[in-house]
Parts: sequence; structure tokens; C-alpha cells
Amino acid sequence: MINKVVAGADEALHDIGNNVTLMLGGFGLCGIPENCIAALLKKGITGLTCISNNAGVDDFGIGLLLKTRQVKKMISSYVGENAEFERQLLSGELEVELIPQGTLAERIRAGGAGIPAFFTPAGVGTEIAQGKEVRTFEGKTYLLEHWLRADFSIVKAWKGDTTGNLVYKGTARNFNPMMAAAGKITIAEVEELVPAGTLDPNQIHTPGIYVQRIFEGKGYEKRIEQRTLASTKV
Amino acid sequence: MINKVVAGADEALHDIGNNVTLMLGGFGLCGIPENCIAALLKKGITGLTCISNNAGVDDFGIGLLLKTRQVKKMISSYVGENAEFERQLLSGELEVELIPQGTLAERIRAGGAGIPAFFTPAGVGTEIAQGKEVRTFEGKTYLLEHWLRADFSIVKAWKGDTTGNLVYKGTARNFNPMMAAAGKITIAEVEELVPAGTLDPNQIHTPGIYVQRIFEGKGYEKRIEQRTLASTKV
Amino acid sequence: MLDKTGIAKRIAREVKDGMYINLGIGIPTLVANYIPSHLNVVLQSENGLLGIGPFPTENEVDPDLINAGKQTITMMAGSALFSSAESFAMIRGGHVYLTILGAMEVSELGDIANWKVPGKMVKGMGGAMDLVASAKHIIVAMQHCSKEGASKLLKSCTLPITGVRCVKRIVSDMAVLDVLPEGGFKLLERAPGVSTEQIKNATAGRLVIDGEIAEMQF
Amino acid sequence: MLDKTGIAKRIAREVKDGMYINLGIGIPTLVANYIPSHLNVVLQSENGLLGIGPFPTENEVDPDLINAGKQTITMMAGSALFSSAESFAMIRGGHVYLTILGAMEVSELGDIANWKVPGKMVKGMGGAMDLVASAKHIIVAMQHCSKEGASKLLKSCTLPITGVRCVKRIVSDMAVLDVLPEGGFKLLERAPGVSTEQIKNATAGRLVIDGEIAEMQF
Repeated sequence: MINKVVAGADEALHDIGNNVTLMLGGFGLCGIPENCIAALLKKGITGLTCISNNAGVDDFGIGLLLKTRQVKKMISSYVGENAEFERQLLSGELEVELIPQGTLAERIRAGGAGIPAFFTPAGVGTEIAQGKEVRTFEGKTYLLEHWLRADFSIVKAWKGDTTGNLVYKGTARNFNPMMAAAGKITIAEVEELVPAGTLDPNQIHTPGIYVQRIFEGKGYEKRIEQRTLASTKV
Repeated sequence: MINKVVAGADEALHDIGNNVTLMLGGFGLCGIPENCIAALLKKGITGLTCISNNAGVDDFGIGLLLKTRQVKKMISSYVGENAEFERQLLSGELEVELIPQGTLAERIRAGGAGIPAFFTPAGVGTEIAQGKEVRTFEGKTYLLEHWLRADFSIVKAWKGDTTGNLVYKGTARNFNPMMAAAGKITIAEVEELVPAGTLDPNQIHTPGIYVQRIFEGKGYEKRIEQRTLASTKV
Repeated sequence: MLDKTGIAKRIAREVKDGMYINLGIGIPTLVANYIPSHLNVVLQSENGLLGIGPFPTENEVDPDLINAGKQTITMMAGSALFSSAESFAMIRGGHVYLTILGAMEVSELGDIANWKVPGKMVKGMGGAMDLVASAKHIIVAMQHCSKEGASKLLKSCTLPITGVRCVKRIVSDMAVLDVLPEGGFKLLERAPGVSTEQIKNATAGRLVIDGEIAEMQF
Repeated sequence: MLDKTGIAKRIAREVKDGMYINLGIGIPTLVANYIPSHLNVVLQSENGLLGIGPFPTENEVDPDLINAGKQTITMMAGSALFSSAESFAMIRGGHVYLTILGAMEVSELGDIANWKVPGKMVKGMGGAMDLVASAKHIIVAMQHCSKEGASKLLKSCTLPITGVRCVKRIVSDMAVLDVLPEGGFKLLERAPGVSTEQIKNATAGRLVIDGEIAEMQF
């Protein structure tokens, strides 16, 4: 099998430059590539187009890259959990493209799967439909949506092996598997890196073919946005 | 959770009639729903349109239903491993629609995923392209292909739980997961039926939402088409 | 008039045995608390889970297990986890039977607006456009009027819409209403202490009142 | 002239470290036996496996583990199993770098015909149309001529084609040839004991011979 292991986030991101398009896995702060975000921050590259369902919070996740003005454009379904984001958006410093969450997920899946376009019902009759081809199938109306691909996809998994096979945990899976397949270069950071042959082949979420570089991350914070307990008055 | 358990193949197929469209999981004889095929044979319904990657062999799998003339039409990617199939096809008794394997898999996936049509490069410039919309994206040409759905999808899994969650084994997974999602009614037969909560939620291949009826099958033969050993002279 | 809990309780009565349901953020999330325990239903979280359980105890908290509102949750026995693509395949494919979500406005044709107020900060539509375009049955939880008293059940939406002709039923703080296929809000039930006259005055779109309207029961 | 084993051995030399490869049924399957063991490559089986291993011993035989030719197989350490939809997503998305497959005819523009002979029993294209439409690099293993001596390297295919302008390289029993972007077969190597003149006579499509053509090495 093919060994994809690199030492860490810095080596994984060594050839990433300004103005690239990045996909970053995660839903809210759940399943985000914390090590790589820290390395991007340190590297200081700018003009990034980030495709990510959300944009982090003020002091964590992609929010950190917003604060340092490294992000030129966000392509997301739900944003604005943070004040700096709002300021940059309203002042016109930051471009934002909002896409329905299912359409975003499927456009990324299409990117990895070699499907340049597909029809989906989400957004028909709304401002999302502007400029898009509309077509009716079996009495229901759909929009034509195109694939999304990235120069680099950066994903986070629970376990991974040296050949790049990945297993996610809980709802930290979210956008990571589709993004892994849609990057020209895909970088995976994992909580636990194991030798090839350790993971059950029947239970791989992302086959290693999609992953070019893998490393074991460290110091995961896994911040919680809404700590809601059984005893919490909602 | 919702209990989907039925006693066996006869109960699972109680409301299936003549002239329905069926999806049947499996690749060759690997991962086919043996119990349900036997029950269909016994039930004797006719005029079936079967969507299945292959058509079995003379004396096993869908080949059994061909012998009894229960199948009106096969929609497959690779057929003709058996003499009776060939006879019916050449005599015009059996209709056959051949679809590239990846297009077949994706059309079924689209059926379950609510995507009425998508573009794929397979078959461009060939007779498969006749009558289909052709469009160029980023310099490459694609065909528009439509979803496939079925009145009943019949799949085979390794393990399943009472809520319909399924886990497949080895390459017996093949077409089963997409078919499970593309049936109006999906019937799953499993080698081992376990209580809800037994399977790891992180390792479910087909979420129970896609499955309407499930039962533990018996007497699996799992015939091998090409027993090829390390010592075999190929 | 119903408070948020009242709306959630009334919507819970719409839930039937065997349903797969997606609950939106806000009042819809509260509905889970009032679904009778003898019903077997499965709650879907669009970030990748079938089988949402109760909120966790302190010891059960897992940062890798959240719902679409980013709240920590638990899983029921028999749950399944999956990717966002699979989740919306499930939604788009019509496998999630019922969607319950909030609205800022609903039109008498069933259009819904709930994602954007021009001139205000736009946070995005999240999964709402997919959900309203796909679910077989859509129930809206909403306030009948704005704080200023303006009706939110309109002839046509004034805000940018999330989906067209998709809302089937509305449970507001004042009433339960169906959106008729030909257009119009058909009044089904009054909230406790609310008169038909009050509902008439609070509904800007076409209101259809057929005979005596009973007060809702819980 | 090369026999089937010879063709497979010569194609094995095209395999480079780090490649993901799909091997078709027949001669291409034999290629696996001759890939140098120091190369790290991964073989894909389009029915849902990355990491095909050797054929099993009697004790290892598992009916739930077969390749696209329905032969029993084993898995390498580090393998991954998946559905047919994922498998062809992988193929269609260009993740499988090299496809090696058989052909009945190839045209000088790189069209390939390998799935249908009109008037004879049609078995179907299986995954071949997806593979040839998607892989970055396609090598064809074939006989240069029919049993009757008719060339199979043609100006244009006479049989129904499987894909257009997709074949990059051909390894036949007589030669190694590249399909030029502008059309034409560029002769690269002669099989042992086969003369340039013999290849010329056996090639109906435009043959490009540039200088002295060496005999192939193994």
C-alpha cells in the first residue's frame, strides 16, 4: 500500500500559497481540523477562498483566520456566529456566498465523484435560483447546480491509517468525507494514526485513495458551542 | 425507535404483485437476497422489471426467475452468464436494457437521494448516448442521465437491527446500499438480526430510515462463480 | 394565546407513530419534550444523525455529538451516524416524512420566509431550503403577529422566501391552520381564550372559516 | 510475438510507485502477478474494494470477497471496502490513475471498442464505459490482429465503441504504441522477433515510425 504519512500540519501544508481555494471540514466547531487551522494562521497566507459549512466563532476555528484577514471569501450555508465576521461582511472586506446546506454537501460530493452538475429542488423560486437553469421532472421543479472542488481539502478524522483510510466519530463526520474526495490535494489530520491493516476494511468511512497526506494531530480542544445538559432549562 | 421486523421472506413480500419494478442487490452471486428470490419464485408473480447489475446464473440468483419466465425486463450492466437468458433475449421474450455500471450505480443513488438527473461522462460518443442530452463542462463532454427508483427494493446485508440499520460484509455490499434508498418499499434480509442498540451507530452502512421491512434469512448458499485459488493456474 | 411551550405541545400532537422527523432550531426543538413516550418516532439531525436522544448529563457530554443547533446531545439505541451528503440525500429523497420549523412569514399559498431580513445581518439558510423543498409534510411553528401587531400570515411574503408552496400546516400562538391547495388559510382550531374574530383581525392573507371553530385540546 | 503472459509482463513495467490501478478482466488481471514487489501500488476492484490481494488459499476462500471478474480474492493490509456508487465516484472523479483493459479494436484517434459484437450475444459493458471515460491514463492490452489476420488497430473502429479518444497506450502481442493526440499510432517498441515491417503490415490505422525502433526489454 502507499504511505501518506507526514510529520505534522506544517509539512502537510508546505506547498500551500496565497489565493488558493480550501475546503475545511466541520459543522460548527465539531470535526474541524484544529491543527491545520493553527498552521495556516502561523503561515500567514492570505486571499483564501474557504468552503466550509460554517465560519467558526470569534476566537476559534475559521474565525481565527478571519481575524487575521487571511480569508477573502467564504462559501458556506450558515455563518455569522461572530462579530468580526459581521464587521468584515458589512464593510465589504469579506465576500460571502451562501448555499443551502444540502446543495453545498451535494456539490462537494459531485466534485469528488466527477459529476459536473445535477438537479436539486432546494431554492426553487427563491433568490438562490437567480441565473440558474430550472427544469421540471415528473411535475416537480429543480435547479441545476454545479460541482465544487478545491485546491486543498483539509479534513479531520478520529482515526486514520498510514495509507490514508479514515474513520470519523459521531457527528464530527459531517462534511469531512465529501471534502476529502473533492480536493486536488487532501490533507487529513487524525486523533489517532495507526498502521495499515489495523482498521477494519469494512468500516472505513473515507478510503485512502482520496487522501494525499495524513498526520496525527495534537492538543485537540474540541470546543463546544452550546453546552446543553439534561438539567439545562432550554 | 421504529420496529421493522417481519417473520420472513413471505411476509416481507406479501403485497408484491405482477408487473412491479424491483431492485435486487448483488454483484454476480455475491450479496444477493437469496431468501427473497426463493420466495418470489414460490409466489409466481410475473411481468417483473428487475434492476440488478447482473442476471444470475442458470440455476441460481435471478436466473431462477428467468427460467420460470417471471421476468419481463432486465435493467443491468452485465448479463448473459446463462443459456436460458440468452435464449429468451434472442427470441425476443425478454427485454434487456444495458447501462454502464457506474451510471447504473449513480442513477440508483440519485433515485434514493431525490436527484432527478445528473451529468456523467460514461458513454459519450457511444450508442448509449443516443437520444440523450449532451453538454460540455470545462472542456469535457457529459451525458444527462436520470434517476432510477423501484416499487420494491430487495437487499441483502450481513447484520441488521430491528430498526432496519444494515451492515454489509466484504464486496457483498456493492449495489445494496443505493438500492435500499431507492425503493418505495425496501425489504432487507440479513444473516444476523440483532436488537436495536447492538450495532455501533458509527458503523452503519444503511441507516434504518431506508428500510421498511427486515428479517433474518436462512440457509444461505453463497455460491461462488469463479473459485480461484492461489494455486489455480489462471 | 399560547407561549412557546404551548405551541410546542400542540405540535407534538401532530406526531404519529413511526414517523421520521426533522426538528428545526427554536420552538421545533422543544417539540421533542412533548412527544408521547408510547410513540416510536425517530428524530433526524441534518448534521448527520438519526435517533437524537435527550440532552446529556454532565458525564455524557461529547463534543463530537451535537445537533444542528450545535447543542450537545445523546443518541437513542438504534441510532445511525452519517455524512452531510447522506443526510441531505435522505431529506431530498423524501425519506424524512415530517419537517417542523419556524417561520417569519407564511403566504396563503404556502410560501415560507425564514432565512433573511434584508438590511439586517444575514446568517444563511443552513438546511432550511433543502428541508422545505423536500419533506412530504411541513408544519410551521410561528407567532401569528409581529411585536408591532402586524400579521405574519400574508397574501404573499414580503421577506425573501425560503421555499414556495410547501407549508401544509401552521401552529401559531393563536391558532392551528392548514394551507389550502388552492390558497388560503383554513382555520382549524383556536388557542385557548382566543376568539375567531381576533384570529380574523390578525390574519392578512385569505382566511377560510368553515362553521364553528373549536378551541384546541392538549 | 508475445503470448498473454508476455503482454502482461510488459504492461507491468508501466506501473509506477504510488499508483492506484484498475485492472480489467483477462490479460489485465494477469498484470498483477508481474508488478515488482518493491512498488507500492493499490489495485481497485470496481465492485467495491481498494487493495486487492493474491488469490486465496482453500482456507481463505470467502464468497463475500470477489473481484469484478467474480473470482475469489483476498485483501491487502490497509484495504477499504465500499459500495458500487462510491467505487464509480472514485473512478469517475479521476482518483483511479491508471486503467488497464482489453480491446477488440482501437482507432488511431484512441477510440476503443470492447463491449459488443453486433449479431453475437451481447453481455453488456459492465464498468468499461465508466472506466474509459474517466481514468487519467488508459493502457490497452490486445492482440494486434484477429485470428484471420485482420488488423485491430484501425483508422476508425468498425464495432460499436466503448469510449472516444481515450486510449493513451497499447501493448499488443507485436508492439508497444502510443496514440498521438493528433491521431495515429506511434510505434515505441517491437515485440521480440517482430520486425517493423511486420508491424506496418499488421496496422491498418496511421502508423508513425520515428527512427530505429528497439525491441522491448523485460
